[in-house]
Amino acid sequence: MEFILTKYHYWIYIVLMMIGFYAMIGKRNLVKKIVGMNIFQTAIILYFISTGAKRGATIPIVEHGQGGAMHAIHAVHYVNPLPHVLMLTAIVVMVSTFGVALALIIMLYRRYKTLEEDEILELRK
Amino acid sequence: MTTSPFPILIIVVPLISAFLVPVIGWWRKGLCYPLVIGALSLSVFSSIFILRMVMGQGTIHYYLGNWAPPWGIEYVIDHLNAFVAIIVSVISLIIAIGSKRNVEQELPEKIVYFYCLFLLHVTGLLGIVVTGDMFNLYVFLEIASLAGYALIAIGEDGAPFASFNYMIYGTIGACFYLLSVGYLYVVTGSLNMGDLSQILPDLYHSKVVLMAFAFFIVGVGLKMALFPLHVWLPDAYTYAPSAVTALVAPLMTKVGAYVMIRIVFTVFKPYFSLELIPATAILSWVAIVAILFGCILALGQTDLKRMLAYVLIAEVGYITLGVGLANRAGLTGAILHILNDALMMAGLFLVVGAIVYKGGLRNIHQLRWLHRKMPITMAAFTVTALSVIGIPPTCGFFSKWYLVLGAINANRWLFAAILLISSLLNAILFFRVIENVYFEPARYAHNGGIHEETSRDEAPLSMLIPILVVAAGILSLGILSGEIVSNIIRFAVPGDL
Amino acid sequence: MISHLEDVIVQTVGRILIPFIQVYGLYVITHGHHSPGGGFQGGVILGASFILLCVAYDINEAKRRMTEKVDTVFCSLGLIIYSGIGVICLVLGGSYLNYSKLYRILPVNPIDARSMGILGIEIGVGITVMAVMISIFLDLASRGEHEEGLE
Amino acid sequence: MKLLALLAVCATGVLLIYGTVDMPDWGDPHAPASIHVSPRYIEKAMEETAVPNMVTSVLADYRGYDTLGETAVIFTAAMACILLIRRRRK
Amino acid sequence: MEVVPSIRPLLAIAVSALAAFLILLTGERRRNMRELWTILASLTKFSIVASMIPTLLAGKVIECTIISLSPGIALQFRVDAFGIFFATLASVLWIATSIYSIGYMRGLKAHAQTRYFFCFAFALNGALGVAFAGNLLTLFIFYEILTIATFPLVAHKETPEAIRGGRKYLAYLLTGAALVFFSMGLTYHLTGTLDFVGGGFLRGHGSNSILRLLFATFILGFGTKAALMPIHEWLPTAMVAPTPVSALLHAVAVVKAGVFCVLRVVLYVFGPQLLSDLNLWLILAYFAAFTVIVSGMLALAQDNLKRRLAFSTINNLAIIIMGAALLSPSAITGGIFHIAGHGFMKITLFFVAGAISVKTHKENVSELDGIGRMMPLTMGSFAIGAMGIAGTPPLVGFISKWYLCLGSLEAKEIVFLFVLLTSALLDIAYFFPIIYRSFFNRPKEQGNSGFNEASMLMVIPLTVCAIISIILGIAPDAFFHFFQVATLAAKSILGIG
Repeated sequence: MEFILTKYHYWIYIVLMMIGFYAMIGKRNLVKKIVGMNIFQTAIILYFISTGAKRGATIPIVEHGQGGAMHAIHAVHYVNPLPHVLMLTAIVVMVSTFGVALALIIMLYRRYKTLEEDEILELRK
Repeated sequence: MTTSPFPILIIVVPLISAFLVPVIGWWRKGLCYPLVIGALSLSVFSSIFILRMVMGQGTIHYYLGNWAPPWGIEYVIDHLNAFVAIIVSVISLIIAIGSKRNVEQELPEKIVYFYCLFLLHVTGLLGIVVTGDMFNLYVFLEIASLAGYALIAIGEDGAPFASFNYMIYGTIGACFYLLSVGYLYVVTGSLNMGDLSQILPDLYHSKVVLMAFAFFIVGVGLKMALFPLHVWLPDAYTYAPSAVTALVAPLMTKVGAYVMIRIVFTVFKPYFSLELIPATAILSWVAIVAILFGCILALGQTDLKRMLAYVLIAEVGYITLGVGLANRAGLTGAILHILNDALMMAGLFLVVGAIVYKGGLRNIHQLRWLHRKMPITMAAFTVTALSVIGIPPTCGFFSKWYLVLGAINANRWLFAAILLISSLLNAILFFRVIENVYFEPARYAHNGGIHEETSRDEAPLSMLIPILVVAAGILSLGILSGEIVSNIIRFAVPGDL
Repeated sequence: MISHLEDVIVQTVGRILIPFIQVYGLYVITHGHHSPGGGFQGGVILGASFILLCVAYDINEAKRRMTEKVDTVFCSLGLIIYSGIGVICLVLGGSYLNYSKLYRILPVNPIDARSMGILGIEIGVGITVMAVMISIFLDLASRGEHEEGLE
Repeated sequence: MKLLALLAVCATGVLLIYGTVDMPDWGDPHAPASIHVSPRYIEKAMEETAVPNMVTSVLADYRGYDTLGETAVIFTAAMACILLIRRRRK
Repeated sequence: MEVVPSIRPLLAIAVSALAAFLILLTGERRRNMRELWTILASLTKFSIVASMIPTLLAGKVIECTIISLSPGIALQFRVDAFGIFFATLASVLWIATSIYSIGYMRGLKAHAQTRYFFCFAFALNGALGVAFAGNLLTLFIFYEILTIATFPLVAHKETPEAIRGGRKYLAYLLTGAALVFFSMGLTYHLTGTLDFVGGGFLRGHGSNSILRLLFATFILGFGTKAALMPIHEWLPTAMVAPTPVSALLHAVAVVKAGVFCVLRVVLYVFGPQLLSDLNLWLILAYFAAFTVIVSGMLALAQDNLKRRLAFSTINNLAIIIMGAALLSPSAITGGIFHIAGHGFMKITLFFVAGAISVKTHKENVSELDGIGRMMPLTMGSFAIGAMGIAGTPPLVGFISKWYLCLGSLEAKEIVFLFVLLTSALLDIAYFFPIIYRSFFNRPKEQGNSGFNEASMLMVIPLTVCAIISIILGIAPDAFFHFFQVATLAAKSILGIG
């Protein structure tokens, strides 16, 4: 019980990832594939952010700005900033991939007038 | 910690030039190409300089932003990186020169953005090679991949779809990689390769680390088109523009192989990959299947480019086999084969580019007369083909030699047999083409060797010189391989093997 | 192609809102030191203001304000600022992106020089992100045929 | 095909969940991630970079090179879109 | 045995490579120029080789190390008695063949003559490399060069059957090469070195079973080229090649190189001692004896002159190998000496066949009635060559056979004595009818009887070869000290004196 309560969040992310993963390799519609891609990446981002969490800690910004240096700062009071940083990067990467994917889809639509993988394969023959 | 700027120049020069290309492109289109060449040759120069530094004073650490690892990002350059970095920069320079005419012919009004992405792709590959930080590697992997998707998509009909599949698989690979980085991060709290290799040995029995390793292999395997995960490769490389294929085919898979070697032997110690889990055994079996699969499917192709794509899958199998054998000789063979295969693929695809540029057809049954039309190109092609088959003294023979030695040392005689069989299959493959190129129909025999049919129409010099350079490299590196092994690769192979 | 709809309300509201959005975007960029935010977030907000312009009026209106050429130049400009700062650090004898060396050319101590450097690159990032967002939006929304307006 | 995909997905998911067994609990302040590298960011960021927002300081300074990379990534995306679908002006 | 460092071996090899490229550059336009290069190269090559003989006779060894190919293996030329023997033979016969092939090719107005002469020069390059190689890897490199350079010669006519012959040739030889490759790797794995040592260096390494396997793979590998019986099939098929090529293939370069390699392996890698420990010598000897008898019988059945000669070649090669396998001093001497003797006699025979086909376009034995009256010189030399092969005194064949018989007596293996005698009878049986027909039968169709020789460019070489084979029969040490060198080699192998 204790085990489940402390680990279940990981499983939620993994289930999300798998939904996305299935959409990427299972669905035949290109847009659905891309949506799956986003779900996958978002789940990974959730996972990373969760690794930075600490009970009873606040956002990683020193209170009352410049004065913050005056009194000591303890690591336990602030959540781990590193995952946030990494995920900012990952989000940008995700957005960029998404943009390129949409561009490709527009190209494909221009050429084949459809976005169903099967129909495209038909037309390619 | 070194303060010499060369480690960073390898990356920054092409990167900044990539940013400059669109600006200059708006102003003077003609300046883009010289800019690309200049940037690439600068990074060639600095990577050569780095290699000499490494050979002089051992591994180089470069702290970006002067933050000591594991807090900051560091560049760690040992013999392996320096070696691969030189391969990447030199090959990309050669390709940039050799494919100029192809670009002008195939994508006339997209030159500016093409060269921008070309540079970004090369930058990404170089960044992957020299970095010492897991997440930084991911970022540059994405730069390289995005540029790659776009470059492939502008090819002939069918390219966008192939590129879309490539993007789906590539993204899955990248996601798995990122996920494994996360798995390692959650149990170690570090992203730095050196730091990880310090921390991990205590955690080798943790399930998290095991899964992380597994997904690293899958992710990297997707990027380097290792056998079951190769599905995206043939279409993508067949339909891409010749210039792009010539750039991506030699480099992307090799860099993937480099990342695999890094992870299996540096981040994780051989102790983990060899003793704790049968990773290397599995890898070598997969590699064997890949080799046979690639060679046999290549036999079925008539499109020269597609055939070479399948050959490439087999070549990736060779490198993986070297990794999987996990002994000195095998890994030496793998690292040497990274160089040789990059050269051979560059040569072959440059030749294909030249044929296409001269309006030739890519179907291997329509190559007849080509040895009269473009004799020099075809001579270079023959040399390269012999090297792929593994005929001494070309360089392809020597990497096979080390691989066979490795297989015998590991008492895997079956693998040695398969290696030899595969080189026989390659022989069938390429002599089929060579016969078509050189031998004429019987009706022309015995007429004094005078043929009016085809006049000589050799590829332009800007293509010929790179092709010849590659061919000469293949011949000379074969003889020099002993030197390369004893001076560079010997140190690149981890000591505890 | 579809003619852009002449809706007075949307256009007026857009015209009023856009300056505020842009100011807010600048605020987010520059105030990234003390509050959540920074180059990406601010850049996206700035980009969004232009996108609102495109939606409210039409694409040519937006391109009158910022042509493709300027847009592309901005894309590069931000990154050139960013990597340029790194190169300056290199020239000043530090390692790449070691902002503390900037104190030699800025009237501050090395610690604050880092803060300055961070501000500089945030601005660079902001510019690039804005320009990229606009460019991608225009390309995707108009399928690359800019003349024919949005769909 | 779909069945194969489903199997692959389930296998992956099971493996991933198997991996999570050894992971630290949620929000555990003594998780390796919270005690190995990050404390320095939290405690030293202020006096080392004079930026109270640690995320910004890590993003732009400690790991500033990543940020350069990611900016390059979206730049790549923009160039890719232009290369792929922008048409010549007649 | 003192070692003389010298660059002459390298020069001797490089000459023909250089010539090959000069030929390529000269091209079809200025054919006299091109042929001049061939002649010059062959003369230079011979003089360089001849200049090394005195040093050898003084009991010294010439060595020339170029570069290290792989840890413990160098690209090294080491000229010992055995090597110089083969080298002399090859370079002498190249002179004859090149003069002859000029006449032949011009007589037939063959196409692609540049390619022909280019490959010819390159094949010689390979042959000399094989002769001078100081270790297995160097040997293998030149062995492969020889194989590849001969492929275009075999398929030169470019008729479908020629191409088929070429394919078969490649298939057999590359498979053999793969086996050699494997055995080489195994040898290196066992001993850590590949340098030839008179008397072998494998002794005391590895278990007997492994050594037996190694021997089998080696013999099968090199045996393909030496056309041992079960794997001889490519040789008769390769008869589609132009006659000078067949002459070169059978008398000198390819098959002799194969025999040379087999002897190298038997005597310099395994060594008599080890072979007699493992009782492999007897197996090999019986193997060879079987080949001798069967090929002799098959030769009887052939009607096509060149095919008949081909089988007689197989027969004689087997005799040589048998001599080496007997491991007794006289047998080895005889075997080695037979390499030269058979070389001269067989090349005469092939030249004759070529001359006939150029002159009268007759290929089959049954058509040769009365040809002797038409071309007495040619058929006279044919008679000499045939007698020599049959081993009638005072011809060179007699000497070698005599020593072989002595050897089989020394080895106390009377069986092989009978084998030799039978083969001699068979030789007479399949050669005599030809001589009889050509001289004593009346030609079927009248008219073209009367003196009508082929062009002098062809007649002179073949008569010269015939005369040489007489002289060598009377004075085995004439000109080239063949006999002395052979005994020297035998002694050095068996470690006597």
